[in-house]
Amino acid sequence: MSTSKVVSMHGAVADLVRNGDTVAIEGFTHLIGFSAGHEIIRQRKRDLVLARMTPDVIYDQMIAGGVARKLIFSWLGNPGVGGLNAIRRRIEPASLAPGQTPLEIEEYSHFGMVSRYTAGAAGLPFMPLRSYFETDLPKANPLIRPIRSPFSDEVIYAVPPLNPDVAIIHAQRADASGNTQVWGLLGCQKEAAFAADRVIIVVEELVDEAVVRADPNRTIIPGLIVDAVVVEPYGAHPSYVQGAYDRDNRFYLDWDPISRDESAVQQWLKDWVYDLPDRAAYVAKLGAERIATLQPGSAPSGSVDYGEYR
Amino acid sequence: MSTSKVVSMHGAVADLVRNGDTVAIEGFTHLIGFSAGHEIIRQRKRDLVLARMTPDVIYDQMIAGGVARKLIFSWLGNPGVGGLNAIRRRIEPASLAPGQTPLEIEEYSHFGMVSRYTAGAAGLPFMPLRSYFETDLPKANPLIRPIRSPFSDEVIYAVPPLNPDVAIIHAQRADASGNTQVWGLLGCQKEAAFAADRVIIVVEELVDEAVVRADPNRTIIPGLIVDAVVVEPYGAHPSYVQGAYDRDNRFYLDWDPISRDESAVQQWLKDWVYDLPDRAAYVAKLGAERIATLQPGSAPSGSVDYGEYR
Amino acid sequence: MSDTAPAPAPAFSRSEMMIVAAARELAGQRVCFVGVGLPNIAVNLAKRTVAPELELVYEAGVFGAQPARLPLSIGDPTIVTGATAVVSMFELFAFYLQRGLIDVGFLGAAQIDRFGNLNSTVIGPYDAPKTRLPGSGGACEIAINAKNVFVIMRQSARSFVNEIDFRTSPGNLGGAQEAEAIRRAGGWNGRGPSVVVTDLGIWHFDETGEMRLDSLHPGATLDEVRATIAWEPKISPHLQATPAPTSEELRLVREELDPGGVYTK
Amino acid sequence: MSDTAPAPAPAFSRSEMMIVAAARELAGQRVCFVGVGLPNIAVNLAKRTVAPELELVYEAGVFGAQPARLPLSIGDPTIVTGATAVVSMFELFAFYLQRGLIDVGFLGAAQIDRFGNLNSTVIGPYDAPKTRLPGSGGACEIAINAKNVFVIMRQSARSFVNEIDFRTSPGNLGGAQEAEAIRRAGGWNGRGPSVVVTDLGIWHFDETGEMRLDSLHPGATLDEVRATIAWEPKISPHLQATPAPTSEELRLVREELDPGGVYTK
Repeated sequence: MSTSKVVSMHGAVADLVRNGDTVAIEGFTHLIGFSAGHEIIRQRKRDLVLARMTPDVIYDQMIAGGVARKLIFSWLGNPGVGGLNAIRRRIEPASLAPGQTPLEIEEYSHFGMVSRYTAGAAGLPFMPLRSYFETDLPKANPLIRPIRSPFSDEVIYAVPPLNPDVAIIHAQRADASGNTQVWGLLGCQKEAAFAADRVIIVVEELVDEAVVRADPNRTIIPGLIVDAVVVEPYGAHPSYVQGAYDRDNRFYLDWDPISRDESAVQQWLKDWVYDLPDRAAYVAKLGAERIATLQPGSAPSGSVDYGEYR
Repeated sequence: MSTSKVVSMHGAVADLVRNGDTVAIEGFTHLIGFSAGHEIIRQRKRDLVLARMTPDVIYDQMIAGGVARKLIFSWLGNPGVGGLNAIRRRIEPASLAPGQTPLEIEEYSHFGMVSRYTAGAAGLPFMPLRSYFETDLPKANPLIRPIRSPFSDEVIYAVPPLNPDVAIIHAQRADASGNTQVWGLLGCQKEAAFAADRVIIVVEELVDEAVVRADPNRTIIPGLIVDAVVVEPYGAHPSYVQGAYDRDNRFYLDWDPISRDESAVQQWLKDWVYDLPDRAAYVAKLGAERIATLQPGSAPSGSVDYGEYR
Repeated sequence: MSDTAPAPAPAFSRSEMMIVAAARELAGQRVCFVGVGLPNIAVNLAKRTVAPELELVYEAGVFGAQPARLPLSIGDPTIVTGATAVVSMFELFAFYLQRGLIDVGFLGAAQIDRFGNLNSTVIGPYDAPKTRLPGSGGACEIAINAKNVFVIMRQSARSFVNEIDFRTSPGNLGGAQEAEAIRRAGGWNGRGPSVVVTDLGIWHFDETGEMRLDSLHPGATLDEVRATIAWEPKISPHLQATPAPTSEELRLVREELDPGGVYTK
Repeated sequence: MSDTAPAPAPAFSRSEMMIVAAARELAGQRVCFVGVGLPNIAVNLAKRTVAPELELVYEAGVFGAQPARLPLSIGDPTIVTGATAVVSMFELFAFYLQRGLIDVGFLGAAQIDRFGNLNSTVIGPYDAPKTRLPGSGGACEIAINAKNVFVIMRQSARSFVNEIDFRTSPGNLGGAQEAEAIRRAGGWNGRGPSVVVTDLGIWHFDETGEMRLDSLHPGATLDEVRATIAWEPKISPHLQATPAPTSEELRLVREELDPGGVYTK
């Protein structure tokens, strides 16, 4: 019915991610858009403002790749492993290379970030929340501001909307118009997508519109707000896709020593990003054996009946 | 694992709905809790504050049954048919019976009601929204108040939380702990349930916990906040349950002339509520033939795979 | 089917003309917030004729509905089955409407004034109403946050009034200049009402923000128009004659969209 | 299996003792917000021992998780499959945590002061940090909105400090009286920190809001306790000896919860 929005990752990033943009690649541990991040590195985008609740290894790699001038976040770690060392080197004055600009940071709590996207998605000038009381966060970030309730005279906090120029969302499946379905952890992807001006969807599987329409409650993002659909199986590796493949914990553990050594990081980027044309090449390099270790067993949801009403 | 919360409708209403309570029976055209409303009439509860976006025929019946002193709402009609005449008679001075107290009303827009429940569910002292500009609604309801953004100096509006004493939610299915799943229109049931102090779930079908756990993204209300689970097939008639039965439009059309005549209303309440012990009797009186006209065809959602991760 | 002479121009009711005229106004629009009743038929007719790409949004929480039958209620199960997305009402109102994704919202009302301000709340004083109407529902936020507002209502001197009893949905307030300034300052998504389709004609809004009759339906007269409106209406110097419904438009309305004739009698 | 003499009391690590002690503190609790790492093992151990009814909530958006294996990351797919409910993070933080449904939240930190205030943001000045730490994540809102906060961290003079460099998560602020007044005025759900479980002992908070050592783990000494804390700690006059882990507790930790020994070495 509608025109297909299916394009290559190269095309999507070339067309829709511009130097200086605020870019949100969201996905809380689940569905992290590694393949999109790698393409942004490969295309040597510059001066991006990167927003993400948990920058994770993908932003460590992107920042090591030199694409960003600023980071907006709420938790800066390699989950279950330790720190994000490439990012830390751009934040801790003692670690900065001579002449290197420090990375600008803008920091919230998790609920603060979620509330920023929610305000952005809802077209609101702020979102109130009961966080930050008696902490140093509002001092560190002047965009966390007190607000008085018009009903109780209670003073709570507010955060402003976050409206990325581009949101990139990895998902299990979408149709060619960008109607996108996700199961498992939902994070703040819906909010980030509605908040953004442009949306790139990256999916494991392109499905017929009829698959989406068979279960409309499963849709988290409508094609209406989607600019491009990229089909890239295993595009979230080393993070995971519920039902499709497991988190590659070994990769996260291996990244720790690599990330502590700037030259090792650059070598990794050369081997796994710059010298590869696309995600298919990355998956081939990773190898069928490694991929095979990530296959889960089956746990079907079961089907419900929407009923046919004519 | 947990203790069963399954009780009869009589028991749930007797235990959990108290005279003077604020009661929200939510469900936007879909899953309207008629059987719970009828039990509240049958038990002759009094002085309730009834909250509901669209009071619908169920509140017309309850208010005719004398259970309420106040109504909080956003759209007062018989959808697709006309007005709610029993309620109108309690609002329009010319229609009040001699000595009858007018029904107190507190009125919002749809998004205002949704935002009130959302604030209540989120533990917030208010929710901001971009409605009400240049309308007479804030004059009619002093709980719709202006609020200034701490970021843009923009002035928008805010509504206070709505925290019902009891929320009653009809659903397709729940387990014995009250973990509840819904598909089709979701309305504001999740928000109303989280906002409430006590929650009664009424379901078409009681299912094993394993059915719920097979598709956790389908769960809208966790057993954690549920006080009672009532199993009552066809409990939402004459409204509908996606996939189970159709809206009984004939009933809504038939209600119009009945509701215009106070004695016809009271006769209807006698025949269909007071003189019947429970929903099973109502369904029997409705008859298998009428029920049969409401059965939809099949439109299965299909199954997704969550994956087994050991 | 038949290869013989074309059928004679069919007779049609004023309601049918109103629905057809409203549907035609949707040409080129993309995302439409559908109300129950007449707007529902008009939108579904537009999707089958002038606006096949139209996405139907129902306030109950549906995006991309493909109703297999005409729903009586705004929340009929037929708008859910086969839809693109079903979401909570918070999301529908916050992420779709308030975010500015809705191109057209349809509104009706009990009263309208010359500037397109609407009353669907009460006739008489709010605290002691002569007639209590349904109230806003989503109307107040649709008027503020849909980019364009289409009004569809039958003309009568009781409805097209000099002063509405309650402002449920803001139109052009006291005039275009004031309304424009307030919309800009308040960050509204909406540009206000763009058309009023009635059983007698099609009205747009002129540069002062007032309704102006731009097209007269077949069979309607200017005398009738003036008799069913409380103020002296502006009539376009270039007044058009609304083309009558085509056979195909009538067929769709009568056979597919309102076979019971509930709305089109 | 064997019907002969009981096995000798098994040796155990200090991490194992810490996990077991934290798990026992969960007896009688209902809804627990689980953090990654040590809290994750402690909570899953409690569910298998003292608190079988415990509901596990993960900030990633899971209620009623039944992880089939110990997740390395807070958002492992094993916490989703077979859970009771999976929701957006907005809902998790707004409707579960901020609404006041969480009984216990677990926190760790790089620094803690005597009043249980926590720093997980920076060592050194915020704008020019000596060490940049992960930051709040959900910690600041857990500290404010979970009814009870359990802290689990290893003692060291660098961590148990007189003054934290950054207050990420409020504890008893400058003392119990001040904290109590502020919590009441601000409508916090939380009552503040209730226990600090370390590798050496178990601390609760006395009436002044300061940490007090109530139980010393087997093998730990008061000298060690004092050597790993920057202030002169309060020691309960009724100091208990923490019972050693039982064989069953150790079996669960070693065989089921952390078979790789990642957290319990």
